[in-house]
Amino acid sequence: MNDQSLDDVDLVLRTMAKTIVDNTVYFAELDSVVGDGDFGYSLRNGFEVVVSDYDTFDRSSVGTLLKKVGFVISGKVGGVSGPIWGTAFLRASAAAGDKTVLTGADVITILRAAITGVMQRGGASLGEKTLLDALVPAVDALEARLTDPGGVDDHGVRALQEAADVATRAAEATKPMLALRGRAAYTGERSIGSVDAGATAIGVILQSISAAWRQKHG
Amino acid sequence: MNDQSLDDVDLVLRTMAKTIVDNTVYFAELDSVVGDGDFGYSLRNGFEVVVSDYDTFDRSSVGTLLKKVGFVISGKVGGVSGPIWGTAFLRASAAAGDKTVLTGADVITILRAAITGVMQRGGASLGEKTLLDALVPAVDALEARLTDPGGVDDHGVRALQEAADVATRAAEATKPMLALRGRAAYTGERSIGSVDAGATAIGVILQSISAAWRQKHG
Amino acid sequence: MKKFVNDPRQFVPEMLEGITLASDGRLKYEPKYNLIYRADMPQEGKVSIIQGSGSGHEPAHTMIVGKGMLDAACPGDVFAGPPVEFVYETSKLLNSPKGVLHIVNNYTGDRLAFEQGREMCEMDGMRVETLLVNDDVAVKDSTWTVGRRGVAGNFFVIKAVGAASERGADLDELVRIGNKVIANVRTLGIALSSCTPPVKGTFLFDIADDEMEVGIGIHGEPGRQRTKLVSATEIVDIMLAAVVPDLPFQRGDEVALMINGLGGTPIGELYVLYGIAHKKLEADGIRVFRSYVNEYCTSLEMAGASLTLLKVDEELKSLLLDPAEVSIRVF
Amino acid sequence: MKKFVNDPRQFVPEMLEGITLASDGRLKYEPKYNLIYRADMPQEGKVSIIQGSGSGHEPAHTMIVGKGMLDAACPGDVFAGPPVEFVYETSKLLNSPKGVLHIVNNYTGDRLAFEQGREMCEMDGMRVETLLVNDDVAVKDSTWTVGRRGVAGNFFVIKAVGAASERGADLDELVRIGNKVIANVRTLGIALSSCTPPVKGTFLFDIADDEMEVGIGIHGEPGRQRTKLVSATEIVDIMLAAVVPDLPFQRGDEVALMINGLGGTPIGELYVLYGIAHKKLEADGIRVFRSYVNEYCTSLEMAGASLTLLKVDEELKSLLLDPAEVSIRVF
Ligand SMILES: Nc1ncnc2c1ncn2[C@@H]1O[C@H](COP(=O)(O)OP(=O)(O)O)[C@@H](O)[C@H]1O
Ligand SMILES: Nc1ncnc2c1ncn2[C@@H]1O[C@H](COP(=O)(O)OP(=O)(O)O)[C@@H](O)[C@H]1O
Ligand SMILES: [Mg+2]
Ligand SMILES: [Mg+2]
Ligand SMILES: [Mg+2]
Ligand SMILES: [Mg+2]
Repeated sequence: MNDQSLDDVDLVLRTMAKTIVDNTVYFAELDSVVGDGDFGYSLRNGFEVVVSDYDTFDRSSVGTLLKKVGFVISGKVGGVSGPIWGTAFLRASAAAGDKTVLTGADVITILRAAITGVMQRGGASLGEKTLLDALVPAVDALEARLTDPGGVDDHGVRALQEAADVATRAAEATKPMLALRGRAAYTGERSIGSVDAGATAIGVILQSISAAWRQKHG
Repeated sequence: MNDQSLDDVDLVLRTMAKTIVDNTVYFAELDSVVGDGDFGYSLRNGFEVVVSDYDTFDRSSVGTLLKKVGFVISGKVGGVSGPIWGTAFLRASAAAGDKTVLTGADVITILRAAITGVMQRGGASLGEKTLLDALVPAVDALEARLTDPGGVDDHGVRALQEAADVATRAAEATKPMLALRGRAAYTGERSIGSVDAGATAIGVILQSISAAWRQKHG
Repeated sequence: MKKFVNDPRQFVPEMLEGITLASDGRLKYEPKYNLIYRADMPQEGKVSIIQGSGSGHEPAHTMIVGKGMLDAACPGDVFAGPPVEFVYETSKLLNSPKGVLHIVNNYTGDRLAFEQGREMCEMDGMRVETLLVNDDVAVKDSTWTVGRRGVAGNFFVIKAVGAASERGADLDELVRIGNKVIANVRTLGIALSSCTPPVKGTFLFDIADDEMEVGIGIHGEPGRQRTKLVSATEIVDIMLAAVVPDLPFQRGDEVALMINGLGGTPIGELYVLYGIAHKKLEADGIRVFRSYVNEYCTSLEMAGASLTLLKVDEELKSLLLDPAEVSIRVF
Repeated sequence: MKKFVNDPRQFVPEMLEGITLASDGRLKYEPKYNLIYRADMPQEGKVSIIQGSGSGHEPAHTMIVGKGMLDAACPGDVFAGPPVEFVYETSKLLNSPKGVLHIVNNYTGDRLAFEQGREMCEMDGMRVETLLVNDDVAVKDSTWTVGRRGVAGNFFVIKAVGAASERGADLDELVRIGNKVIANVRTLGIALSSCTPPVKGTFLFDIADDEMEVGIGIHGEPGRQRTKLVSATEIVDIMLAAVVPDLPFQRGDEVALMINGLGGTPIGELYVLYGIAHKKLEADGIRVFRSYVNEYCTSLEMAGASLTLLKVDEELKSLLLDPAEVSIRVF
């Protein structure tokens, strides 16, 4: 991954938003197994605005852009997802600041800030069957690749693909976990045996981003 | 039909009551097509008491016996059926008076009194798709047979069977009728095409009585 | 059958016992005649107001016994009017020197039981008058048919005469007021699903996933027609198109607007219908004096709703605003 | 989907508009924040009481905005707590010198939105306190889990603090009273059917014809166990066996007893359950001070019911008896 321009940030955000909107029903279905079936719809309420209004967002820096996304999410998304995803974007924004170009290290810093925000906001740790269980190992993998000298000679195409694959596998690995956070936790033992909706969504989103990235940079 | 003792009246009433109880669900199903599905259950509320308490009924005359049945029906049966069937028994009781033996002519007089009572109480005429459309032709047939000199040499076995058959056919013939009385009338044209529940019940009851009669007198 | 029941044939008695236990002594229950009545009635100075209809329409009519509404109710089984005996015994027990008022929904079964019951009362020297509620515009009305059904409009009849009788009105006055309500109230119901009478244990009728029954009877009797399920706005259009021209309700009229749930429809949807209907009426110059959005007259757990309009004058407005104490409450 | 809806995504806004139109000017609606509030609030001398939960539980909580209950409600979509922004803007609009009270049902989504919303308010110098309702005994409670859910007991919290705040209580006093209710209220719910969120358009879960879900969550979350459907009496036994020992409620206690319908169960069945529960409690020496039989906190059109017990003392009894003016009414 070489330095990333705002253009690349646009690609990631637009791809992410579109993927969420396209997977509304799928994500909601995942949440109906031991949750309440609203996850996809809740996310859509925010990310469809990101899709439709993206051109109007202030792009003077990565920070302003991420902040705007964070505000849209906080203003439109309900349930756990609103505060969790909203906080992630607002913390990412703060970490990005007024940069307009990001290094690979910046990307990792930003993602770590988002993760810390999610953990503080929602109180979850790893292994409690939340989206963190896909997001954290994916960012770990991305970081490992980016610090590996040979890992970035392809504009990060393989690094991103690997992070996406890690997320997908990690999401699958939430199946045997006991949910300790969110609505699924109320079901106790009965949460065992189905994947976490949020973790699965992280995998799907990262796969989309990776594909879009490969198309542009591969 | 020779003169009938109270024994024969017992046979008719017990058979009638048992037939109604046995056909509860069938009669109710008939009433669900364009009615409200309670017909069989409503009748059962009364006739199951006739079945269970019959031995306690005052049998000093046909009149007292029929009056008791009329009171049970009026006290236990709701819907249209309570007043209609209750009135039928009370009018029959008045017509029977303190007789303890009935001639064929008495039987017809009693049945005609019941029919008049039903018509006065419910305001229905023939052809309006009610139980009258089976009951009246059946009584007509019974009367014709009983006034026919050769019709009664078998204790009325054939006369009753013929009346029952007429009722069964007449019930079937209510299918194309437009309901003008009772709950089915609310549906207007949509009442056409299904048999009337009450008329069908008359046919079923008369067939049972005829079979029981044949067994005793045939 | 997805129901909270013990023996289905004991459903009505167990319900009545529950209503009575919940009433904190304000109601009494006489199991012999399925009879629920105000513990403080009959009273010398007050006409007794009685209704007996089929059960399965709760809160109508057993849960609206109380000061300012019914003085007694003697329900029959689910969807069956009460036996004559219940009517007679209830009227006798509630007999008052000011007389007894029967409020009867226009079904043959109810009518016959109350006609015969009234005859029996009159033979005992009692004074009884009858109001016949027939607000359902789904049914063609003519002199040679059994006439219209009584449905949710029943609530307004009871509310108005209940209030007037608390104010001391005599029997003739109550008949006048009741008939004024009846002359000015119209309803149309639409069902989205069937319902399951406890004793029957299965659906009363079948209806496809994309269908609705327009003009449904509250006992599941088929209505005007079976059509495709349409949007909430189109459904309100259908309801208003049936109800408004029937009286007719006209520009300048003031109305009470009721959206009544048939049992299985959540109240959120009733408010959606209410909002649409309210706006359409006001746009046509018909002023909504008061809103009624809840379950008033149901068909067990049937999904569906009815729309009722009552044209009000100063007298009716004042009666509707009087207090009433009934089982159903939120606090 | 057997529903009265237009665009399913407009279900909540259209419902809120209907509630407002039905309120005769007593409520105002701010579409931007899904906000319904009393037209006469905020007031200098009264703490503002606010709740924002998912929709689909009507009449909770949007239909219990009114004098003596909530001052404002900012619901999210069906089964989704409101976005943070709604909480913040609602609190700002309702801000009073006496402070703002947030009544939050214990779901992570609701909690997070209200925690963040409160932080934002406090940064603006506002005084905000929070009550966390968690009456559902179906959920195992421990320090390392998210704790119990808030369900129908929410009604009693709002009723008590609503009444106290009308009497002029300050914010600390309301917190004390609210926490007393929370400490003394317990609920268990049982579902007989699933429900269909309008946007989803299909059942949330499948359940066989002879099954019930014991300890259901009001968003259709699975409960303690899936068992065979049993009789009404056995169901009450299950409910009481879960609720009574939890506090525990004991011989000599006085309680408010609520049978709450989950949406699709007709009120007649609720009264059957009520009667059984009332008799069992009294037989065990637990006196029923007041009955609550109706829909208070639903899951759309889910068939089912919950049983709530609130242990009352003189203070709570008096607060429960105070008047309240809310959308839901019978007359
Ligand atoms: N405390 C938490 N921290 C982080 N993520 C969480 C937490 N609780 C739940 N989640 C994630 O949120 C997803 C559910 O989101 P959503 O359906 O919007 O929540 P709800 O309906 O419970 O309010 C879960 O699949 C899980 O991945
Ligand atoms: N006016 C009437 N006169 C005579 N019989 C009638 C009348 N109305 C209805 N019936 C008969 O009663 C039957 C329905 O009885 P029931 O189900 O008890 O009535 P409902 O449910 O309408 O009160 C009909 O099938 C018909 O045969
Ligand atoms: Mg969810
Ligand atoms: Mg019938
Ligand atoms: Mg009937
Ligand atoms: Mg949710």
